[in-house]
This record gives sequence, C-alpha cells and structure tokens, in this order.
Amino acid sequence: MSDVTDATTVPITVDFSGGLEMLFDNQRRHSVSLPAVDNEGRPATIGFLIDYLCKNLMKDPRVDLFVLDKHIRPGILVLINDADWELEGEEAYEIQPHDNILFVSTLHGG
Amino acid sequence: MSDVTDATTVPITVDFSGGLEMLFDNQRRHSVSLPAVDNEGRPATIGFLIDYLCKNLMKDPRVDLFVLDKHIRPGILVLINDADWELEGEEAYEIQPHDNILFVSTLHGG
Amino acid sequence: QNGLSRRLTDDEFERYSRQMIVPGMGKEGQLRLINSRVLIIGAGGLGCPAAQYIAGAGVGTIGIVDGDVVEVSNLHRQVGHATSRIGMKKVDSLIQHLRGLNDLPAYISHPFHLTPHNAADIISQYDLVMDCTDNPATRYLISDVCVLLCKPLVSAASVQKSGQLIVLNCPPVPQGLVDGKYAPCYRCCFKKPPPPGSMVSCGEAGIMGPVVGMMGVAQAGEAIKILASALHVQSENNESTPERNLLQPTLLIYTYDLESAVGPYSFRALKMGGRRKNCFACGENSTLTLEGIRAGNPNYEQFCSVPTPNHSL
Amino acid sequence: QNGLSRRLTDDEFERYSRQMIVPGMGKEGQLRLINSRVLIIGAGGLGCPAAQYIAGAGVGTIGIVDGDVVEVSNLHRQVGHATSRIGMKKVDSLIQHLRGLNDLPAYISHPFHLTPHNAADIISQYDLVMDCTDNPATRYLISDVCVLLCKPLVSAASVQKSGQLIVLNCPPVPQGLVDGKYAPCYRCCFKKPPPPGSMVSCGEAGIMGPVVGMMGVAQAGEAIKILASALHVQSENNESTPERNLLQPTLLIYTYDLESAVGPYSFRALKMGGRRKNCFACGENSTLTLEGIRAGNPNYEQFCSVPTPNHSL
Ligand SMILES: [Zn+2]
Ligand SMILES: [Zn+2]
Repeated sequence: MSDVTDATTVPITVDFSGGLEMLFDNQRRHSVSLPAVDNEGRPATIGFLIDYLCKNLMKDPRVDLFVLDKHIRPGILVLINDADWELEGEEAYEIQPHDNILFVSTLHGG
Repeated sequence: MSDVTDATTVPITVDFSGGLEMLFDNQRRHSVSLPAVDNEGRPATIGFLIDYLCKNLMKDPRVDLFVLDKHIRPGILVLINDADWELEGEEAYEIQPHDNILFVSTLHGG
Repeated sequence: QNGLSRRLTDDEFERYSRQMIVPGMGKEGQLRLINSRVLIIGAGGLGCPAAQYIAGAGVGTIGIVDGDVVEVSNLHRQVGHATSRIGMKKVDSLIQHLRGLNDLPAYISHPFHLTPHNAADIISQYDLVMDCTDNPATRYLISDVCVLLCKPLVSAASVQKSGQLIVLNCPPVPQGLVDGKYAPCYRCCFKKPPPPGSMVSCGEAGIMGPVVGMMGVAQAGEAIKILASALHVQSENNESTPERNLLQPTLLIYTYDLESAVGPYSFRALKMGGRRKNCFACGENSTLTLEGIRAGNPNYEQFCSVPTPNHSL
Repeated sequence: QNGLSRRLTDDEFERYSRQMIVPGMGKEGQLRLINSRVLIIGAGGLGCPAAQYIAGAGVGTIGIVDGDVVEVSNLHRQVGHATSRIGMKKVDSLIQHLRGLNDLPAYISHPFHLTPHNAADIISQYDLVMDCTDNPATRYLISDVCVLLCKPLVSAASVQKSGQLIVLNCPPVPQGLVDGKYAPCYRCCFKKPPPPGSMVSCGEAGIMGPVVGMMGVAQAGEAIKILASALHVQSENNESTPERNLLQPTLLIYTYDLESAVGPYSFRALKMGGRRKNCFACGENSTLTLEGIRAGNPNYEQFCSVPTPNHSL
C-alpha cells in the first residue's frame, strides 16, 4: 500500500469481498489515489469513488454487476472503515485520507 | 477508551485473551494511561508495562499466573499491535502512544 | 420458569458436564438450553454442522425444515447425511444422525419447504430461528415472519469461498416500535435482493465444505449463547445491551483463500445499523401482517425475481 | 505425478462436483486431494469436525491416531461419535462415521496414543499432519517429528471459550536451514510450555462445543487449501510465498463470549515470526534427531512437567 500522496489526490484502500473481487482483477485489496475533487471542484464522495472505480479499476465489462442506474447495485453492502455506509451518509460521505472502503456482495447460498 | 492524555502518560489499550482476562477483573480490554517514563527516567518499555500491570491492574492475587521470575510466564504470548513481540524487541520495546498490547495464554486443549 | 428450577437428571449431568463447567454456563445456562425450542430452516451445508452442535449442547426441542432429499453431491459439505441415506428426505436423514449423537432432545421433522403459507405456523412453535437456507426469497420470508412473531434470528450464508453471519431481531421488539434503539431485521440490513443474474447458488457456483461449515458452526455458537444467557429476553433496563453487539449487530464475513493460509483479512467484523424507521417489515409504518404473508402479500418470488420457484426451500 | 493426470471416476466427479467448480480448485485440485495422505492426531473435539470435512472433500488417505474410547461427556462436542458407540475406541467410532459419509477414501486406524517411540513411524506415512491433541507434551512431540520428517503441520487448540489456529512448517525445509526466510515450527512460536499449574484441559476447565468445532473446521479448511494448491511444495522461486501468510504465519485466535453476539474482537489475526535461528528443533545448531526422540531425548513429559503421563495422546 503506497502512501505517496499530494494535495490533489486522497490515498485510500478499496477492498472487494463476497465475489466482487472477480470484477476487479481477482484482487481483494487495491490502493487507490483518488482525485481529491470531482470535475466540478467538489470534494470526492463515495458516489464519486464508485464512478471512478468503474472507469479506472474495473477489468470486467459487466459493469452492471457493480452499478445499476448510476447507483451501487442492490445486494452490495458498502462499508466505510468497517461500518455500514448508512451510518456515515451513504453516497454523500466525503472520502478522508486513509479511509478503507469495502464493497461486499451479500450471499444467499447455504 | 478514553483518550485523555498529558505529557507524563502514554495512552494505550491492553487486551487479555485465552483465559488471562480472568486475572484482570474478567475484562478483556483495558484503557491504560501508562507513566511515560519509569522511576529512573527511562522511556516506558513493555517490561515496565508488565510490572505496572501487576501492581495496578491485576485483581487476582495469583501473580505467578502472569509473571514468573520477573518475566512474563512461559505460555503467554505478547503481541504489539497484533505482531509477536519478538518482531519488535521483546521487553525492551518502547511503548508508543495508542499502542495495543495483547497478552494471550497459549492453549493446549482439544 | 418451572423448568429452570428442576434438578438435572444423571444422564444430563454427565453428558453436559464439560460445557456446564464453562464460566457463564452453569446449571442455569444448561437448563435454559434444555427448555429452549430452536428451528433450523435448511438441512444442508449450514444446517448440518449447526444442528450437530445445537443437538450436542442439549437444546431441548429441535425442529428442522427442508423439503429436499439427500444427493451424493451434497455429501462433501453436508456432514450430517450419509451415502446410505441418498434419496431420503434431508430432514429425516439429519435427525437420524442427531438422534445417534444425542437422543435426549425432542426432534421435530418438517419435511417440506418453508412457504408463505406455512411459515408462521411453523415458526410460532419455536423460541429462536436459524436461517440455514439457500435463496433470498426464503431469507426475506423468514425474517418478516420472525419480526411479526418476535423471534430472534441467527442468519448465515455461504457461497464458493465466502461466508457471512449475523444475529438479527435480538432481542425482538414489536413491529413499528422505533422510539429508541432496537435490533435490526434482515430487511434493515439488506434492503433489496440482488438482481437474479448477479446471484449465484452453491449448486451453480460451488462451495468449499469448510467455509459453509465454519458458518454453520458459528451459527450454532450464536444460538447457544443467546439461549443460554437469555440475550433474547429484553432486560428491565436496556443499559447493558449496546455492549452485547445486538442493537447494532456485527456482520461477520469470512473469506477463504485457496492460495494462502489464514491471514489478517480472513475474518472481518462489520458494524451494521439498528432498526430502520422506514423498514418495510419492522419500521413504523409497516403494513406487513401474517395474514398478508399467508395470502401472498408481499410476493417474495417476484420481489427476488426468481425465475423458477422450485428452489424456494 | 501419475495420479494427477488420470481421469476422475463418475463417482468422484458427481460427489466432488460442487467443490471442483470453485475457482482455484478444479480437477487438478481435486486430484491433488485424492492423491494426498493426511494424518489427524486426536479424534476428539477438534479431530471430529476436522475429519468430517477432510473426508467429505475426498482426501484419498486419512489416518487417525487416538488411544481413548468414547465417553458420554465427549458427545456435546465430539460430533463424529454416537451414544451407541460409547466405550468403542474413538478412532474406530470416528472412522465408522466417516465411511458412512464418504467411502471413497482409505481410512487408517491408529488406535493408540502417539508416543516418542511410535511418532516417526506413523507420521512418516503421511503428507500433512493435523494436531488435534489436548496436551502440550504431544504438541511438542508432533512438531519436532514434523520438522525432522519435513511435514507441514496444521495446529489448533481450544479450551473453554477460546480457540487458536496456526499453520506451521509449511512449506517444510530441512532442519538447520536458516540462510533465508523459512516457516516456523511450533517451538519457534511457542518456545516453552506453560507451567503445569497454569494449564487447563477441556476436562477440567470445560469447553463450548461450537468453539472447538470452529477450530476443527478451520483446520480442515487450511489442510485442504495446502494440499489442493500444493502450498507445502516449495516453489522454484520463493517470491510469491510471503504473500501466502506461511513464512510469517498468522495465529488466529477466536474468543467466544456467552454474554454478547459475535463482535469486532471475536476473531484476531496475530502475526508470528519466521523460523528462529536458535530454535531447539529447527534452528541451525539443533541436535534433535529421530533416533534421539525414539530413545527418550528430549523427555517431553519432563519438559512439560505433566505430573501423570496418562494423558499423553
Ligand atoms: Zn427491519
Ligand atoms: Zn523451530
């Protein structure tokens, strides 16, 4: 996990679990230097991160297994530093340096 | 976990596991404000912490279940921020603010 | 209450001695287990190991629901069945194994799938429910009925190399109560099912035996602690409950990696929220009723868009 | 090598299909399991669930060592036995259960305690060892022999409400090799046993079934991944091995709390060191030999100061 940073990016780690790692090069942990602000100059949010991941990190063409109608698809939990993102403001949460963002596909088998 | 601190103490958390919590009021996690230096003015080490715990935190008179011959008793692992203390210098390791020190009794049953 | 003050029989005392001497269990915890009624829904990869430890621990009444029969492809992970019982109803096969392990509990066979029509009748007979099923439609149905009947729910799931476990609706409080902190239901945590195309079952995607086994054993562990310590019984003062990880429960996720040994990220504990005010099932304006469910409202199959209803366990 | 290129039989293909389709397993992983020989030492609370999943997964040759007989007080946690088999040797009782689950593997019964005299003869017949025993003297003996015979070791232990798991000596390298990073043995991680007064066994201190069950299933999971992915075979270039959590392995600790649901500290992953240069068993000046062990040197009972030798399994 590289910690190289500058004023214009935010260093974070992004994890995938429950099978979602298959969409991201079969790698469960990624170090990401996220642009600190979006195209319109607003601080980077989780919503921006999700869009960024689709455009820059996803290796699989099946984007709709991750995003549907511009939102994270049903059946995926988003965790900010191991807490459900509902506790933190969901898509509007502003990413902080060294945050860990985890995407987990909920399971139903048994 | 209180984070109140001043220059003369180091705030740390101390955990006990594998049955050792029984010696410490049956509580697995303790917030400790450790004196930053020992009686002779040297920075607080793990060795100093062990002595401090015996004198200040242990509720059980059976000290020899934790310390034997002034050293941690055989069969107890010491972990500094979840790494075996052998990787960190053992008793000589100097405690840093917000360190987590874990004492685990090794198990043999099955 | 009567059952909690009786003496243990010699048989019980000898059989359960090793868990009764564990600090916190004692005779009181053991009698609570003996007086408890647990429903295990699903006698597959989760239900088999879960049932072994529920039966071993001496839970007094153990019901099992499953409409499937034992197949040879189950046996790498469904360790309560046997080659000689291929073709037998899973419920009967598993109960046969459990009786051999411990014949003191009463075993109740429900050898058919749980459906919106029968769910309330079955679940109402028990104190605690273990969701060991394999499809989202049944998971939402179980949770909804547990909310309406005020039953704690220990839920687990597993596919391929991943597992998940969470304790829900514990302690249970009536539907619509939102003036304080309460434990969430399955819908509070998992609002919507994944679209059908993104879902994988153990049959299609495969499953490693020890992964689903870990989750099943962990489920038994959670059920035993709830019943033995009466964690599902609302205490007079609510003070101590937040420390019990129940009102904002932990979702445990297990990630098994064939390429590396157990490591720092094999287990992760994720903090979920409490009861949601606007939850469809337990929230303040919920219109969910047992009568509605029985009559087909909501339509679970449609909600989960499962194309074929033959996996509705 | 021949065994790895053969076709699977129809029986094998059907029985193992659900784990073979898991990414990373495949036919190759399955054939590696079928061609493997695993020794489970101890048929108790760890050995029973471990053996169920080892047998279910299709490991081809499964040896079990235990000198004890089944007692009623075992059955709350030793889920591979049965009330009707009380008094039978545990090894034979467990193998009877495993054969019922899967009769394709060869089962080898070693119905006696592991001793310094017989350990090397038994362990040498297998590819991987699972330490499911209940006392420190045997744990040190097993590790020492595994070092000398170059066998990977999956070790677990459990008492009351705590469990521990670690993969040791994997991939195994010859005793005395210290010019690089190598995996530790049991003595590297646990230099000295606790003094006798501080130790507790499951008989004295008690044990919750699901706790020891979790550890046993996890042991099976680690053994299966090692064998299926050949993690115990030294790769040509050592590059990738550090990421596999083997050279500085993780000690997994599980803490079960009767008073609260699964939470953030239920599982902890602790980073241990690698092979120690001055390790008594695997270090550069070690004088440990198989002949010495067989002749009583070191004296394991004395090292662990166990007062009575009747628990020497
Ligand atoms: Zn709800
Ligand atoms: Zn060593």
